Amino acid sequence: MTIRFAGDSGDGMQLTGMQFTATTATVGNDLATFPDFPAEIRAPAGTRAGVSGYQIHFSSRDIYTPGDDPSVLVAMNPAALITNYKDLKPGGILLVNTGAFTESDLKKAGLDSNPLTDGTLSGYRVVKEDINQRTMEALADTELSKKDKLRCKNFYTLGMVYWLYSRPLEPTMEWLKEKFAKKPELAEANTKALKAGYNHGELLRLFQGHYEVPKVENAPKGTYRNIMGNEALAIGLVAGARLAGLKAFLGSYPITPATDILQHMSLLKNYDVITCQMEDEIAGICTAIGASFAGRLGMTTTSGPGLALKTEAAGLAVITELPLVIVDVQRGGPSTGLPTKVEQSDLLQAMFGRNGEAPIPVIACATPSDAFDCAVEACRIATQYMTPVLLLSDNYIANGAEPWKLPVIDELKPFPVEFATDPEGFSPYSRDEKLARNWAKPGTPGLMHRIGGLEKDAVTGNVSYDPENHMKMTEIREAKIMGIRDSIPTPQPHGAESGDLLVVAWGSTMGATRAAVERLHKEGVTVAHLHLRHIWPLPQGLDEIFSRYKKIVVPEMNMGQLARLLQSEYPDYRFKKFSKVMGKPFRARELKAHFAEILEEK
Amino acid sequence: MTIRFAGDSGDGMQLTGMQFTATTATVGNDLATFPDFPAEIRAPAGTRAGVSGYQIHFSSRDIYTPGDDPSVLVAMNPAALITNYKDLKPGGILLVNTGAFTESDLKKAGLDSNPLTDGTLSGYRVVKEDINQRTMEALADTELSKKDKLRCKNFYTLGMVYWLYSRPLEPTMEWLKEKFAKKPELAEANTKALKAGYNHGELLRLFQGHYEVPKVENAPKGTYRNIMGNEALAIGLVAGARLAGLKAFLGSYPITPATDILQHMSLLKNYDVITCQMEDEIAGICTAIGASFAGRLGMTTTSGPGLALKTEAAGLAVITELPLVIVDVQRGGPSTGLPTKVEQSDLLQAMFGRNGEAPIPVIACATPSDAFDCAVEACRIATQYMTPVLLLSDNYIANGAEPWKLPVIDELKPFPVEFATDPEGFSPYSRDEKLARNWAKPGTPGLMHRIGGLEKDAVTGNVSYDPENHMKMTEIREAKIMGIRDSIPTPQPHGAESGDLLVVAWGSTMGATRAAVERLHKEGVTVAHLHLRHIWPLPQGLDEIFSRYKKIVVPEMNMGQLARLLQSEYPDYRFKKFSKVMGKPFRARELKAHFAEILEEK
Amino acid sequence: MSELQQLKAKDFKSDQEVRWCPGCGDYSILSGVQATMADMGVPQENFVIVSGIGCSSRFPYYMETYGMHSIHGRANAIATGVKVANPDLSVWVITGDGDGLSIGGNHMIHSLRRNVDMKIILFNNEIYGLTKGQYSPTTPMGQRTKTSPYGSLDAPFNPIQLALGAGATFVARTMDVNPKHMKTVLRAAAEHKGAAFVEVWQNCVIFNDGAFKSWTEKAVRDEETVNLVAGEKMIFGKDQDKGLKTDGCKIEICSAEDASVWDPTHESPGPAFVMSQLDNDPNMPRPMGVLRSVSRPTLDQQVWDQVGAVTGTKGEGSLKDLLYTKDVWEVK
Amino acid sequence: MSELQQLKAKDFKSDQEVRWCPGCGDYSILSGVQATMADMGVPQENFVIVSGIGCSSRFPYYMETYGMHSIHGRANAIATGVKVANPDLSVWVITGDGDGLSIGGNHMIHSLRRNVDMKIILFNNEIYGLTKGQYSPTTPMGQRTKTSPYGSLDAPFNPIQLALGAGATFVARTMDVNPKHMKTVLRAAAEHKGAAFVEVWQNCVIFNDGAFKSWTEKAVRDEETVNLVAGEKMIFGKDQDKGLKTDGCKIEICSAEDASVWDPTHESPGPAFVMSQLDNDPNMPRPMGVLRSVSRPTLDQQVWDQVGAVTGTKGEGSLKDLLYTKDVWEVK
Ligand SMILES: Cc1ncc(C[n+]2csc(CCOP(=O)(O)OP(=O)(O)O)c2C)c(N)n1
Ligand SMILES: Cc1ncc(C[n+]2csc(CCOP(=O)(O)OP(=O)(O)O)c2C)c(N)n1
Ligand code: SF4
Ligand code: SF4
Ligand SMILES: [Mg+2]
Ligand SMILES: [Mg+2]
Repeated sequence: MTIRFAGDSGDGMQLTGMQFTATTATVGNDLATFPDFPAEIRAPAGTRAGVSGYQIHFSSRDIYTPGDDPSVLVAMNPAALITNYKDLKPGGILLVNTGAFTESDLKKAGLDSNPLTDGTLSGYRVVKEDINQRTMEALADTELSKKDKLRCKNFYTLGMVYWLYSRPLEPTMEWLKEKFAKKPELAEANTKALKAGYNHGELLRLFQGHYEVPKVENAPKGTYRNIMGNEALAIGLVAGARLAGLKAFLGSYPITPATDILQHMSLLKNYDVITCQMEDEIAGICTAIGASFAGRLGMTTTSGPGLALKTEAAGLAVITELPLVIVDVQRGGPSTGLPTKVEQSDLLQAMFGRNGEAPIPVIACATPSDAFDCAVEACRIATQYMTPVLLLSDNYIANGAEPWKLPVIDELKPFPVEFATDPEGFSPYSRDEKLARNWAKPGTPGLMHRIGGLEKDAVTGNVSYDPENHMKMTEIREAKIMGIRDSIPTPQPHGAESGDLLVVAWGSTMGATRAAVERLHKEGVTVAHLHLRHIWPLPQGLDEIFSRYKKIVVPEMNMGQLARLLQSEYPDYRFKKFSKVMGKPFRARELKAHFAEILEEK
Repeated sequence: MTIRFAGDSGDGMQLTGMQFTATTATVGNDLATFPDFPAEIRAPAGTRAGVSGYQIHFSSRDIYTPGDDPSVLVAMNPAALITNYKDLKPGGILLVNTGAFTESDLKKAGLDSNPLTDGTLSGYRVVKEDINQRTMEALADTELSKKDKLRCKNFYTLGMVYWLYSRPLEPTMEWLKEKFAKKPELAEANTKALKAGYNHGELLRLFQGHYEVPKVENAPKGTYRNIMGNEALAIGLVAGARLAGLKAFLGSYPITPATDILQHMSLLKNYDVITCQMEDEIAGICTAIGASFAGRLGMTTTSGPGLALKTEAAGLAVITELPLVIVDVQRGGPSTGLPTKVEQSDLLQAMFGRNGEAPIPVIACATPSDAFDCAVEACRIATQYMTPVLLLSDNYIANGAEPWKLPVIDELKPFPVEFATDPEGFSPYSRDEKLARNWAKPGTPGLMHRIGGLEKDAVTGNVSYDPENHMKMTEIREAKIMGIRDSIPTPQPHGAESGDLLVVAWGSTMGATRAAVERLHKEGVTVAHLHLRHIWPLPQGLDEIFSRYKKIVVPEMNMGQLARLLQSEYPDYRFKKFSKVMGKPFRARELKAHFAEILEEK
Repeated sequence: MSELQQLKAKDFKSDQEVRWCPGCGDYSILSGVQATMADMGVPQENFVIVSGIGCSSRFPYYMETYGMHSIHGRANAIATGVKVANPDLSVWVITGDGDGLSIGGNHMIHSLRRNVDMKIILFNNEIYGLTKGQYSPTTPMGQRTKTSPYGSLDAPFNPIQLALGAGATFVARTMDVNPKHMKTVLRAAAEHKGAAFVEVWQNCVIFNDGAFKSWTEKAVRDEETVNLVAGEKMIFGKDQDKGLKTDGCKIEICSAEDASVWDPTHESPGPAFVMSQLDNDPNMPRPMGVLRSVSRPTLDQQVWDQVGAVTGTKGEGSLKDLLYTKDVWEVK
Repeated sequence: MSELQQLKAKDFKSDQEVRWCPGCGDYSILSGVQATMADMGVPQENFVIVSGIGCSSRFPYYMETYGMHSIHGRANAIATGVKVANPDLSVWVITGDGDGLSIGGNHMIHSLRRNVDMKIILFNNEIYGLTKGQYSPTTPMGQRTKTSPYGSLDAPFNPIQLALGAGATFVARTMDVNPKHMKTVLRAAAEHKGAAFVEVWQNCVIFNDGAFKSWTEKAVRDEETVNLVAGEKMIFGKDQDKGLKTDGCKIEICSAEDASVWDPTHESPGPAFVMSQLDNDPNMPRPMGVLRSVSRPTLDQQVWDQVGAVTGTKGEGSLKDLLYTKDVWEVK
């Protein structure tokens, strides 16, 4: 079941969507969400540029994406209607706020005629309702300004939708109470509107159907929580530092869509977390390097343009072999590009965007809750191998939400760091069996040493211009990173064990890919989905997996970056690219159609 | 014939080497040089870290490298001797300044015993001469301080070497006169020392042989000039701007080994050149972007760490589609790495080191004089395709020298830019058949427009968040760059037309590769050398060439970056990597040995 | 060039819809700049506006001039390239407290010391607007923002002092809610030959509403600010009855009569610096207007002069001269 | 911790050979810092020295402390991370006029305004040494260098004014050739709680020999500089017979008797700023010593205080608390 709320960015659609999500999670549905808001803080009200949307997909079965085309669309004004209706499933329900369809509203949306009457919407089940008017009426005897009353219309709408899906009103009423603790009159008005909307739905039976989505039947037992990707990532970083026995230090600079991570971690001061918002991205990563040198776990969070700025300093972390987690929440590029849209186009930058031979492990998270696991994994690799790690997320994960089965605390495996303390035979560049160097922190008597960006002697760590030493160090740095393979599992294909087609995906394309492959597989096609969490080093055993399928395709929200990487690593196979660079995630349906095409080729 | 001068960095070896080079060029020998000086400005005198070297290879046949092992080594002190003698060819001549072999000299070089007497040098023809003493004597009746006299010892040494190679003294005497125009007493003293050294060689017939290298027999007719790589590149950029009908603007920041380009261009103010040394690399590229926006040809020069800093702004140049030449003179990495050594490890950074899908053409120069041609080519592509271009050089080319057959001015093909001037139907993002957009410069009436880092509408150039438009623009940007293929020739393999082995090389490995392949080819092996000037887009027709050889190997001064790129582009072939990451160029001999090994495999 | 026609403010309106929040202070600055440009006597096509990233930095889209909405923090550097490449252009930089003082702080101070002839309008709203409410280098200590939920710990810059410390030749301050004052200041900046730094107090209604209201609201403005006018006495107060008297490095409130005369052209930046320190004293009005305005050769002018001088001495170099230097030789 | 033993300057010598040019001013700064650290009563292992890139920035290798020779211009940012992560450490930044004022200028001004407790020693030789002689942001206009063969066109920064404009709490100046003076200044910096900015005039014998000799040579030093000492009269001259008298924003030469007393702890940075303007007057001595020294909470201290306060209110969070918030639900 997929529903999309769309309205002017001033209409509170994000809030409406989030409330619906929260309530849906509490009734035990599996869900995924995808907000879509405009880049402008406030585009002129009523224009197409100002449209803000929020889509949520929920079901009693496991779901992997915020849904393909919605089957219900709520449109609060003409601009929202016109920019979204094409996505609605044929025969889908369209709830329209006719109160915002005056001449001038139509003009703001750049419309010459009224889509409600000009035939545009044939093929949909259109429910017209003057929500503005209904809301005003519902609040007639409330002591609020007209403007404030009108603001409650999103809760009226939410009430209608709650009725449609048989959702309880209580969670939202609770939330309103807390949120407007200091302005009880607003809490009351919104609650009134909510109830009125609900009642309106019930009384008038406006909609043809009345959906009831049962609880997920075989959801694994456990404790759940609804989580957004950026928050999961923030929590994961803090947890990761703890599991390493360290305190987290985040040096960062705000940038969409990564800012939330910094914001969330700023709240966690009572978890031994220090956050510094620095003057720019370079200072962000540099303070993190300094903090790691001082014995904390340094981290830095950013998006593509910020990552570009951090690359020189990332090289310093490579050669000084200090642990560091670099998070890149990808957005549309190049340059400023499409800052509020999703893309996976920083993969090769993450791999190669540094001067000299500067290998860094790369990990990518697949879903909001997976961001927690990946953040912990990044901390593990950083501290166990004394290396910077690049963790890739994207805007779709960052702002998406899903129910998260919380790990049992005792089952989280710690990976405690042991600092060097013994001056006897100490050398900052002596290594353990994993090739990780010694970590001695300032303040430790007898271990004073200097590190830096010039090439190091393989034994003493002093500056060395020796040719053989440089070759050796280059090889050690590479071997260390490749050695991480020994600590990561070989991912297993989901679907057919062997056969006609293998779909290799990474990052947030996971959900749509899984759904598309499952559908095809159910239809009897021997197809499987292989998901890569570790982009570099690539896990062992992929070769053997690739050999079991006749064709391999790699769907990516870029021009084929992972495909290129795989092609250079596994020339015995052919990796077909399937690109979508539209600032929007893949839909399971379009993937399925494309896979079917590939299967038919030659 | 290869000779290496080595001494303390205070001994003036660079000067000696450069004088020898200049003289050798005037007598019509083909030559290549390779200076090697320490990273420290002034390491303690007499230590190994302070050793500075200069190697020159000359011959009457075409030569491509500064030579393999030298057959003559000049060592001015124990540190120079000990760090260099192993490179000397068996049986080679070693000219040693015994005047610098006191106990304390030996200690400074970290030696327990005297290599002149302890058997270290068996197998070489050692010529011991107290050059300090000889120089003092030669200048006995000159009015100079002892220190100043001793400073002349490099010219005494040069005199000896001139005798050895039958070189005329006049060019150097001329040079001394000019150089010390204001201090004639120094000109005189150095001239005296030079002559004394020459006479000393002649009178005492110290050496067993007396070499005479004949003029290059079939050097093409023309006007020649001895040129270093950085200077050639600087001249090429200025010439390229002229050929485009534009004025050059260089925004830069000093960094080894690219600084000379900025320094040289700073001298060329009377060639319509503006240079700005900015506060950092980011400001360097940004002023260049601003200058291009204003209608000049913007350029920026740097080395690896600086390129890392420029990547975000490079993305802005991609999306605004402004012409821009970015030069990266590569050095040893990662991070600060080995700033005064050579490496080719920025290739993948050049290709992929930007956020988002931001394709940029990449060109690499092969030799000092080729840097001129490549710089012109970079200007051509930048202006004809409205795109930033990345031009790769390296420390070996930058500081190397060779005789350059000057192009005939009338044969340089202009590629004049036409600015938009007609307001009729003007749109900043309308394109020509090459997909290059319109270039309208500020100051032109009626063409006012705004560009920027957000995605552009394909037609109007206004900001656009439209999904389809983003896909389209991403494809246009890619297609535009790939279209450059139509304007570049397919490179031809040098050597066997088809056969057992193809060696694919790029950049400064050209010389050693060519030499190694020629030798093998002469020995009857069906081997060829294919040199790539255009790294991206790769020229058309490579496929067909690759198909003619059984094996392909790619020697690189990195861990196999071009090989990786080729492997992903041409999965039908296997590209073997051959890596040397030692801060030193390949030697033809080691390449030949390696190729022979490959030929024998399986 | 054809006769210059008198431009109107509305000639500078582009066809793009203005997309700031209703009530945002940016609107009045937009009007102010449009009006100022119209009056400058510069052909419209000679204006170039360069901005970085931020709400404020969307400015160029709304202006019918040449413009670039560049990347975060780099507007000053790009504008330097534009101006040096073509000194005939009137180059304006639009930036924010984050764009121009945080990530772009270095380019800011360097372009001020180099005295590149451009007008730098810094929209100071003491917050990051576009990214939705994080503290900036001008946010007061202790303020709770999205990234300082327990209060900001960073001491803010005083933009005026930073500019003076960097050697700026023109430094001024105005506010969004006083269009008349803004116009005087913008005109003075436009007339200045060199880098003109103008701080504009700008209200962000969404994320930092009322940040400056203790000084800018009509009711208090005259008491809480003092408008510095070159050659005039420093007078303030609702009834214009108070003045400032400078005594050494101390500034005291006095009667309007006793007030000292303000001189922004003083050889030394000392007096302006001392004056800007009033910001730290809650009992004193904050200085507005032109704090400093002195003349010094601009970078762009000097670059062209040098090119001219070298060309004069050496002669214009041809392509042939470039390649065929005197150390060539012939192979026949 | 065991009893602190008295350290000697030579305890701070590392086993690496010092590799500056013979005669370089860097040597004396090295000795000065070693002597100062030995006297600070801080355990040797608690020192961390962070530098950027440049001749000067090779400093950490020569010091038997923890150290990082980082990348060009970023020392201040890295040192900020070190200090905030562990405020027990004594953190020193070594930088040059290129490293700290050109590419690193932004981190410099931001660390000063934040008042991160670290000692910043800026080796000002008015040139890029390591890259062999290009002009820097402190190179005087008109000077011919490798990248300004026809004379530099960039007006230089006055590092003291830049630091004051950025809100520095401690600003001082000394010279390589006066080790005694340097030691007093370094000690004052070491004792300052907060960001201490120390400009050291340093001679580069190779690329800019004698840049400061008109002020530093023994023969002229007493006439051409004035040493500012807190609470003492500003006296200078070979015979210590001259003084400086401040009259408003003007400073005049007077007799030693009439000299004013210097106060670097003045509430306002104004007097120090005015004093630093003397650099521009060839008839005045240049001020040396401590120009400013005031107390303000340090960033590192505040960060830890805030962590403590939040932890105090909310209680130390466990891993469980982090994950299991109140909006969880059970599936059984
Ligand atoms: C390299 C980079 N880093 C970060 C960002 C995100 N970003 C955009 S605007 C902005 C701050 C805007 O603040 P300000 O300059 O004060 O402008 P305002 O929105 O307040 O007008 C930030 C951090 C970015 N676009 N690019
Ligand atoms: C990113 C980067 N840009 C440029 C350089 C080259 N570089 C090294 S040191 C230096 C300037 C040094 O000048 P300064 O800081 O004054 O130090 P000094 O050598 O004079 O002590 C430059 C430009 C570099 N190493 N890294
Ligand atoms: S967020 Fe603030 S600064 Fe940005 S447009 Fe809205 S009111 Fe203006
Ligand atoms: S180049 Fe100058 S600054 Fe560098 S070590 Fe030599 S004298 Fe010192
Ligand atoms: Mg702001
Ligand atoms: Mg310097």
